[in-house]
Amino acid sequence: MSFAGARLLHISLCVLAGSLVLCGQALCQSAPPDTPPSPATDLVVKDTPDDDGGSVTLSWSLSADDKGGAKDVLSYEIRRSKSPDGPFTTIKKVLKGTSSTTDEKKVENNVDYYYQVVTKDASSETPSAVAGPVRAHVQWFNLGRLNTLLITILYTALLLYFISRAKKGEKLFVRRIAGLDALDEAVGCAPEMGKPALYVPGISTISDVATIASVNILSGVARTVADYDTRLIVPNFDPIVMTVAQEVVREGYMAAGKPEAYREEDVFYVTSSQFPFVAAVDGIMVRERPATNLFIGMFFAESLILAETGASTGAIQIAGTDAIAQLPFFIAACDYTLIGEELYAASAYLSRAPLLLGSLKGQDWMKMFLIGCIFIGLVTLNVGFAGFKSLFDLPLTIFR
Amino acid sequence: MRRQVPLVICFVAGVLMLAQSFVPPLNWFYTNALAWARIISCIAVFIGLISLVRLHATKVRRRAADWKFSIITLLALLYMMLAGLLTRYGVFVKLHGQCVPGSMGDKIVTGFQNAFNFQDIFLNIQIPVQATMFSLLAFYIASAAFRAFRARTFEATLLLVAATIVMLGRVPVGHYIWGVPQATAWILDVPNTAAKRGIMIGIGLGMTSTALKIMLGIERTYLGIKD
Amino acid sequence: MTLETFSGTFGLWMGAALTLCIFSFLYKDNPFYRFAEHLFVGVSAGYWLVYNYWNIVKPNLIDPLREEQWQYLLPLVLGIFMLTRLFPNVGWLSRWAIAFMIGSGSGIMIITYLQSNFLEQIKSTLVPLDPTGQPWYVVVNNVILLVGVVSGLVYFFFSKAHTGVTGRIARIGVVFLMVSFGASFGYTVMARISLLIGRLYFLLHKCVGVI
Amino acid sequence: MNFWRFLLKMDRRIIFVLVGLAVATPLVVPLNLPVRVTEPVRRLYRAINEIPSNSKPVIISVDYDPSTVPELRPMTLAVLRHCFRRKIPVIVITMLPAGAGLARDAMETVASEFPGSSYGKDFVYMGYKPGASLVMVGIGQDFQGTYPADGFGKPSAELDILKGLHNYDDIAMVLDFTGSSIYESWIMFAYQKYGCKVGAGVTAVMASDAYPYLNTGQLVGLLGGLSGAAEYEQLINWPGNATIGMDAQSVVHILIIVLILLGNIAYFVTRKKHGAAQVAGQGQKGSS
Repeated sequence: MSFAGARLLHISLCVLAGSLVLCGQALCQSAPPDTPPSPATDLVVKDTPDDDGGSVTLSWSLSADDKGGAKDVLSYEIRRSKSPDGPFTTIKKVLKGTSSTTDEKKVENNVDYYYQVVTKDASSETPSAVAGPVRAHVQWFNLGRLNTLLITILYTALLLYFISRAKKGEKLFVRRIAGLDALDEAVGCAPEMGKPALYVPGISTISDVATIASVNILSGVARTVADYDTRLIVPNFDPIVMTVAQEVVREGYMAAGKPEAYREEDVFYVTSSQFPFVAAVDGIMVRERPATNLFIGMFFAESLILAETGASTGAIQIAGTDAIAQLPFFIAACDYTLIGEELYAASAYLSRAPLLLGSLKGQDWMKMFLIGCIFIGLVTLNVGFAGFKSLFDLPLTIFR
Repeated sequence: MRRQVPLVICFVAGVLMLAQSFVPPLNWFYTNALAWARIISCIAVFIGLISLVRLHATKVRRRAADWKFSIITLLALLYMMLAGLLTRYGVFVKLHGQCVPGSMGDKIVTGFQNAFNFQDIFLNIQIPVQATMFSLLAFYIASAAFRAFRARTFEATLLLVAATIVMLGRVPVGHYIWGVPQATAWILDVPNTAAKRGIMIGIGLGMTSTALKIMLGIERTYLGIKD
Repeated sequence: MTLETFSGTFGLWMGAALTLCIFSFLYKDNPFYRFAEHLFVGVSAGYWLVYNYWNIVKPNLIDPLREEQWQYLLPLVLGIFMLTRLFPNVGWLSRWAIAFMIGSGSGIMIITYLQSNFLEQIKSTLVPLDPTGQPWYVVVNNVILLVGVVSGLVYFFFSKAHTGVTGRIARIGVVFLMVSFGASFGYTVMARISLLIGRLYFLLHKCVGVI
Repeated sequence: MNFWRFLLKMDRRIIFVLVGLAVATPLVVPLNLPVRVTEPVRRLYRAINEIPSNSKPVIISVDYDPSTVPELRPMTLAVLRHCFRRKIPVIVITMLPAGAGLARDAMETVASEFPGSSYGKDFVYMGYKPGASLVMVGIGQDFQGTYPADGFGKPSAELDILKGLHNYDDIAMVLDFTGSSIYESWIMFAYQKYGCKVGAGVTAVMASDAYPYLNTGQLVGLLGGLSGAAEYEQLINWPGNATIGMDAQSVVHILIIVLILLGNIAYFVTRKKHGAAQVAGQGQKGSS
């Protein structure tokens, strides 16, 4: 998301910078007098939808001399006034070829504004007809996200319903998940061989839900390891994840009744860049020779470097990630892999806590709902009614 | 205080984050919370630093295995900190203003430069080592393929066949074998898309359900507190 | 030799030497690799710290505070809470900062993932199956796509044993998963080989001058 | 049958050596295997082929950093060679500080292959200028105002290529080679605002994002990754690093496929002999 954000910023900065330069240029040039450009037409002003006010959206048809006619239009100037008769003050300038923009310059909410778009060429300008009045409003609800809200509410309700049923003591069935069944066994073989176990909680931050899912699994692993009186090495990529991992591992040792066996220096920070971290973990794997390697959480290209190095030391390896691109490599190089949603199911599966199991049931119902949606959608679509599909059409602009 | 307050903070922050995407006047929380989280992470780097220094200093003090190499880590760390924070920060800021780590590399000569300043160390150590670590994947992808792609079961055979066809389809040789380019495109477009979509939907459900449980305080292992 | 060419040549050789140190790990762990590894960790940790300071802490915290934008006191306070981790008796305060990050992260994830991984994916699965007006193979592919998505979802059912009909559908899901993993694996080989070509080119061309 | 058992238990370092050799050998001894040219590459080739010789220059924007050099440098060289050979004047610029040395290096490499070409007349290097979008708009307004001097500090007025060059109207095409989204800015400014043709060369990973621009005509052509570069080298009949790189790619891909096949043969041969139980199985749905 940060990449997309940066890209958006980049593009908007480009536009901004571009318009600034052009404006400066337009002001400075003093070519011989020529015929004024034809005006922009069809100016429409309206309150910008789905925002918190302070913004007006303008759109117009390009001047006949922009890209056609004399082709000498350089820019459009947006002017604003509180009265239809002026005086109009310049708000911003946009490049030629632009036919819409928003005014966000100190727009007061619930005040009438009038707008004018002035077409400029090198030496002259032509104003458009005045449009307005328009008022900016605060919208208290983003209508464009209505379907997301509905899905969120539906899903939350389903989860809460099944959690409450679980609370009342209903028995809930969970199918076998091979990777998680193997976890205890894998961790258990470390002490038999007199070797430590290695746990890498991914290379993402604590805000990443995958990291938290990993921390949950770590908690169970720590307990098992403590039972067996063996060392658990947890190298960390993120300092905050490290502090959480320390708490969780210590808690695991305490729960196993062996707080004195916990060694804080075994849960440590390496560095927050990808390949130095991998170099160090590779080093640990070949020197400490852990009998069990667990790579659980968010991983990137380093997944295969870790898993192949681990495989060469003969360790039992279990991986789990929701990074779809890395799944093939973990599948190829590890003994067991938790695929996507299985990673999130692990907490419930391992702890068998009814509250958590309830939410698994909720997830399954949501899948049923979804399959149902797909079938209804297909039927309606194929009898020539596209309305159902458009329910899923979303303005995803903010999160792109 | 110790148990309840974090749960309340977590809940409130989560609800505000949820709400801001539906209620435009709350948008400020989105922008600010992301910036705040970044700042907190940056301050937390200090904790990581202490952990790193403690680990290697202990190794040196105890003369543990490889303690001599730990000295190298400590010296490199110290040198980079001094070079970056104290001595040549002007140059640093100028060069790194908008860059992200790993994306910079070419040298810009701004007046006097010696062979060991911050930028050069980054260029001559970080960049080549990073690129080389990354390129190890070329070897590992081959050894993993050799070891894993055995037709032991029906599923494993599928894995192996799909990988082989796509590998062939990616190189010019494959373009001269009848059916391979078409088969590659079909595998990538149809079954691959379908499976990825299934996984994505599953992840979406699992992640949101976990996130909800975290917000509601049902999932609180991360606090290290067991009820 | 001027200082600058010295720096360039020296840097080149240092880069080449470190490249070889890392490659030596493929044979087995050895002191050269350990040297490169430890140097790399130290340099990157230091670099990261400096980078964070100049690019995030200073412009986003120190500068705004100097300009008296007091809302930045909140992250500062939470950051300081984070640091209380270093002192056992007040360390619990760090949980406040952690809770803030986890809570806001969870909130944003719910929205983002319900949209991108849920609604968007359903929408793109709603494909036309009507054979009129489109070639037969498009329809066949659409049907296969549909079967793949649905059986994949059934594979991820947790509250139902993979037996009977569910088991059979889940097994179809596994078929799709395996084909997809194989294909992604095969597809990625080229990108990884390119990296090695880059490194060998660096060694052979820039340092040895063979090519 | 010993061979097969050896193969099954083969030390993976043997594979490492094979991979290393498979990549290094074609680098030193090029095989020049043929490649099949795809449409986006051919379109770019045609577009450059249609530019009249000795008239309007092209701008070549070298916007990659060391991390993407293996993929992007070969295509930059191939396109530069095409331009030099067709006597299309070339203006080399870069929008990244890290690209400065790389841009110069690419230009000087190709220039040295054409002894008849001269600096200032056939090619110029304008260096790095911060603020990519400002520069792109600046070129549309007043080229020499944006670049008062070349990358070596020589005044632009003294450079033959730049005489009479005012803005995009005097430029035949912009070609961007990048591992980032800078090419989108070129489309936005050079093409959308000023109607100058834009062509791009991007990494293989980014190519799928760039295809839509090709279909809408916003890009005249597109080179994607090493294979795109190799195809271009084939079109200009000048095998270079990309062809060599693709040789290496082909050899390693075939090597891996052969290894997989041998591994499977070994697996079945030994299994028949010793029974399935002998073979070390792995847990995961048998898929590992």
